[in-house]
Amino acid sequence: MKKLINDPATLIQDALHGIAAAHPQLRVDFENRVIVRGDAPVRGKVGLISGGGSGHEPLHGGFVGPGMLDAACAGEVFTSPVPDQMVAATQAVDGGAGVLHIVKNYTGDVMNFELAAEMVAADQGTEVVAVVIDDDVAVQDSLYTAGRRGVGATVLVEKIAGAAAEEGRPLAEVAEVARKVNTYARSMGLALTSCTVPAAGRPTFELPDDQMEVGIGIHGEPGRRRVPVAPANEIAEMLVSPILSDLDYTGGDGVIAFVNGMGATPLIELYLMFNEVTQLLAKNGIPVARSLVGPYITSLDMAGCSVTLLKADDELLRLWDAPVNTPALRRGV
Amino acid sequence: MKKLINDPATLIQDALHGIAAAHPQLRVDFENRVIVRGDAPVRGKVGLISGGGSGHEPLHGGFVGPGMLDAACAGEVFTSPVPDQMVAATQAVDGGAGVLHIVKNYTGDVMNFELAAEMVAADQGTEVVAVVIDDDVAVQDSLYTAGRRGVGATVLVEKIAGAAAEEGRPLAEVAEVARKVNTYARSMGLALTSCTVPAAGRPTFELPDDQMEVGIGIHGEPGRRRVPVAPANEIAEMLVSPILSDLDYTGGDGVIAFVNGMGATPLIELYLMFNEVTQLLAKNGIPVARSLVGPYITSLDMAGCSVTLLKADDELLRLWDAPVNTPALRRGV
Amino acid sequence: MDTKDLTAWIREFAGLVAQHKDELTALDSAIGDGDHGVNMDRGLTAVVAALEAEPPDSPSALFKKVGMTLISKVGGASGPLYGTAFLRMAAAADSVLDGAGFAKVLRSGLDGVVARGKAQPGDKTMVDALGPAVDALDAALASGAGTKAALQAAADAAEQGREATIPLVARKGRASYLGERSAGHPDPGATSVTLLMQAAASTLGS
Amino acid sequence: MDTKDLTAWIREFAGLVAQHKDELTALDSAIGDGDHGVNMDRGLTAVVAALEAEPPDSPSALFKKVGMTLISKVGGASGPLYGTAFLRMAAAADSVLDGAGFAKVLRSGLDGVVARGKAQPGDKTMVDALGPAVDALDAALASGAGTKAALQAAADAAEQGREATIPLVARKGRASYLGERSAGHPDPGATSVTLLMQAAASTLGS
Ligand SMILES: Nc1ncnc2c1ncn2[C@@H]1O[C@H](COP(=O)(O)OP(=O)(O)O)[C@@H](O)[C@H]1O
Ligand SMILES: Nc1ncnc2c1ncn2[C@@H]1O[C@H](COP(=O)(O)OP(=O)(O)O)[C@@H](O)[C@H]1O
Ligand SMILES: [Mg+2]
Ligand SMILES: [Mg+2]
Ligand SMILES: [Mg+2]
Ligand SMILES: [Mg+2]
Repeated sequence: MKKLINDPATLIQDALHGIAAAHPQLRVDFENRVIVRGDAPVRGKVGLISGGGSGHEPLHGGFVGPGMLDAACAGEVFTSPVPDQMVAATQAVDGGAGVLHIVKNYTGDVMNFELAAEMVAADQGTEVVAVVIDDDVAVQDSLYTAGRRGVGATVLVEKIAGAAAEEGRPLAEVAEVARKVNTYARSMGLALTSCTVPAAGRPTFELPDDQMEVGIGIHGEPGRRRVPVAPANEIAEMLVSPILSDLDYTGGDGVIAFVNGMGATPLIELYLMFNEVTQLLAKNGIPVARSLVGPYITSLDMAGCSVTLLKADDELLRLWDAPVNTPALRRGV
Repeated sequence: MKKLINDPATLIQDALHGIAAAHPQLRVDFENRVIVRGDAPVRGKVGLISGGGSGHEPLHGGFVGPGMLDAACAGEVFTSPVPDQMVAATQAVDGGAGVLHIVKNYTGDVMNFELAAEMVAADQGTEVVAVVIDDDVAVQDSLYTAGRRGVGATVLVEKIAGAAAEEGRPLAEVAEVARKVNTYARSMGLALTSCTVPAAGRPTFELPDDQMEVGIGIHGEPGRRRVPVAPANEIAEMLVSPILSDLDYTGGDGVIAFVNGMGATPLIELYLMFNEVTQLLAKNGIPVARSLVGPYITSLDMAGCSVTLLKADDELLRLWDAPVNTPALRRGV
Repeated sequence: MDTKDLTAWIREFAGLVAQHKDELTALDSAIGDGDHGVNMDRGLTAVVAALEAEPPDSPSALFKKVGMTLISKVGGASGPLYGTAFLRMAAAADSVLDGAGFAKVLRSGLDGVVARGKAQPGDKTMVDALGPAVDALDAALASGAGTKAALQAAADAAEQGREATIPLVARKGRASYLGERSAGHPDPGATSVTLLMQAAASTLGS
Repeated sequence: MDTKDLTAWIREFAGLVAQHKDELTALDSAIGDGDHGVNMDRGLTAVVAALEAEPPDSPSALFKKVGMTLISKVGGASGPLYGTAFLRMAAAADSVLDGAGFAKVLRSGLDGVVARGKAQPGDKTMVDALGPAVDALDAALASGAGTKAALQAAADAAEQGREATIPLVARKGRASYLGERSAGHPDPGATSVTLLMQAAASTLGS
């Protein structure tokens, strides 16, 4: 294992110190491993928190700031944070208008956020609403699974719901916006290589040199199937088709198209993939209204990418375009 | 080789189409492989162009936009662009106040930009000044080498000189600012793994699982020495020490500290490295005035990082803070 | 069994998990995300430290401390599940437990896991080891077995339950993403529950 | 030698480079960035296409087209160097060349490489093959050798010059970054120049 770390046991803490040093506009609660917007709590504004296992950077800490998250909880690598962290984050951002919990749909995340909400309800009386993100079409959404995983849509939810909160909208409406994004977003990912969890020290799965894993999760969870490595245009097809067969994207105001890098894939390849994706969308009569290309929700050092498509309307586009000022996403300010 | 590409021969062209699709505010000249700011030429403003081999994205195309570059030329992977491209870029951004060529110090880049300048001089009479960036302390700067390589400082030069040009300053002054950044910036890089050039199809160099290459170039050029893999704090020392022994960083207004990812290194590790770097700087009495952490000048799928330190003063900090609106760096707009 | 005995049980469980950490992680790599051993070990190390720092004075206080610590330190799916189990056990525990009392406490823990995780028997989760263990404990006690023997029966049932998860297709937790590909591997959580029950059999009852 | 002969030379050079593309790239991987073969092949493929599309009508026009095409297509260090060499050759070429005329043209090319790249003999660059080749061509012609034999001497000298780069420490180009570690490998550019001279020996003179 080759990593720029001192010790797997201190990785998160060391990285949090780096985040604090690089972004003085953020506050880092090292004990609770919570990254907080410097001016939190913002009086009268709905607070947005999210969090999850580490190893997906810039998600979530890189999206803390005006116009997006108020706080993010950093769990151990690929392990959901503990309720104490969500409680601390909720307290830190509670400006009197309630707090939205943005939860990626993994059993651990859901249960830990649930416990946190129970603890907040018992102790403080802050109003908390949780929205669970489940956009990954690689997983069958049925009674027989834990349901779809939350992946790329999380970034879009945090941006768009963050903008809604910044407008001063009440908790119920902000939650509604978040749910709307989740309802109209679908994702599908692919790995060319495995990631290596520092504490494990070796690749999570073995993937032969001529194979790739389609439908991968962001924790190295195996995907739908293994297929021989293919050219980018075929890969784009493998990612876009299942999305388009899951949701009717025609007839709206186009899509917000998001091509995400898994961590070890160079940007030049992501742009190339974005080209393939837009061509497929054009073929299907779906205009691209906005785009995002880059490593925004990663899986440590995994090579690969994911595609997220959000069916947009006027409101979503306006909120998408709203100013945001975070380490990883910034515009208009 | 596992890459998200169709064919090494069409990689650059395919990626340029992706860039054009993702960033409608840019203009892409596909024939010449030049990425141009949408509103170029800006009347009365000095034009800034740069360019180099592809494979370092977001450098340079990701830094085209108001406040930074006016155009970027994309060469083949790791191969300097040809003069026709620089000529086309120069023409596209010539707003009547002359054009600055920002050239990384590699024999090929220098000669191709030189030829381009000769061609421009013969044909158009646009005033061109070239500034050569050579900040890599891994290379001995002596009569016996091609001189130091241009690496991380390039990003800082493009940002800071871009801001100077945006202020309406004349060509000579903008060039002076660019030279000043280069004079006060030093870099040092390290590879944990080799990159793989798509056309070659296999890693540029072999690096055993327990070794790393210190002083690596951004094209997979071998570095100063191979050493056993080490913890991040020792790695930071290996990168920061040679920089500090090369330039006296004390007594200024602190540094702009830039920890760069080589392409395949996760952001969490870069933040961790940034923490180590700031601690070393603190030990040496050097305050960090500004920071930049992320993959900004990459080497395809190489794992590793580089550190760039720019000794700052009021002017450089002011220009660093100035608004910029490019795909990879944006603030204040 | 008093607070001291039950503390020994928890310590033994922590020891077994530390010992089997890599195995648990390897099992979780096959059908999950490869952290179950690390998660449980982190939590139980914190539990042991907490019990040493401030030894609890009743079974209820002990279980509460174990539950709170696991919730605060483990994260993932197993943190809330084990944590909820111990909190429920705390609520159900008298100051001294006989075999039947322990069985009642353990069933409360099982109920907590089910309430929190909504898993049914056969979903390929820790429920598939804990459920049979609790049932076997009840049955053995009902048929007149001594506490020690009954706990051994419970541990054996947990082990069998764990073995029985191998052919199952997971319907809960990360392993469910794998669909059919989850079959052929034992469930990591069922494996750590087996250690919990083995620790009980070796430390509790006389 | 007329335009047709010289065109044959260039085509033969293109063919040899295509054939040795991987070898050139491998040499450049050892002490550079692994693209010399790819670069030269891309440029010469374009040259051959350009010559086919519009056959030049004089040696000067031929060399100019070769030089411009290499400049426009190769990039890297070798593009401007080879390109400048051919542009200088164009300026020096008469409409028909004898051995001495060819030698004069080739020396102009060498001067162009040196003017552009500022390399001195012994810097471990293409100059270390091209310089000896031009000198050997002059010497052979001066000692009365026929053009064919003189070109063969020049090719041999290029090859020896290339071999002589092996122990050298590079002082120009990417290989210079390696310092002492550049010793022990032949220079890629000197290798492609050797192919250029071998192509001349096999296609020019009678
Ligand atoms: N809904 C559930 N109900 C009961 N047990 C569950 C449930 N989901 C997961 N588990 C158990 O949790 C174990 C995984 O724990 P762990 O690896 O620590 O957490 P995570 O899956 O978050 O990484 C599984 O092996 C399974 O036994
Ligand atoms: N300053 C120079 N003068 C002469 N030849 C040079 C000089 N620099 C480099 N070369 C030649 O160029 C060759 C490398 O060419 P190439 O690999 O195509 O370009 P790059 O180094 O830009 O990748 C070297 O092997 C050397 O012969
Ligand atoms: Mg986990
Ligand atoms: Mg090159
Ligand atoms: Mg797990
Ligand atoms: Mg080269």
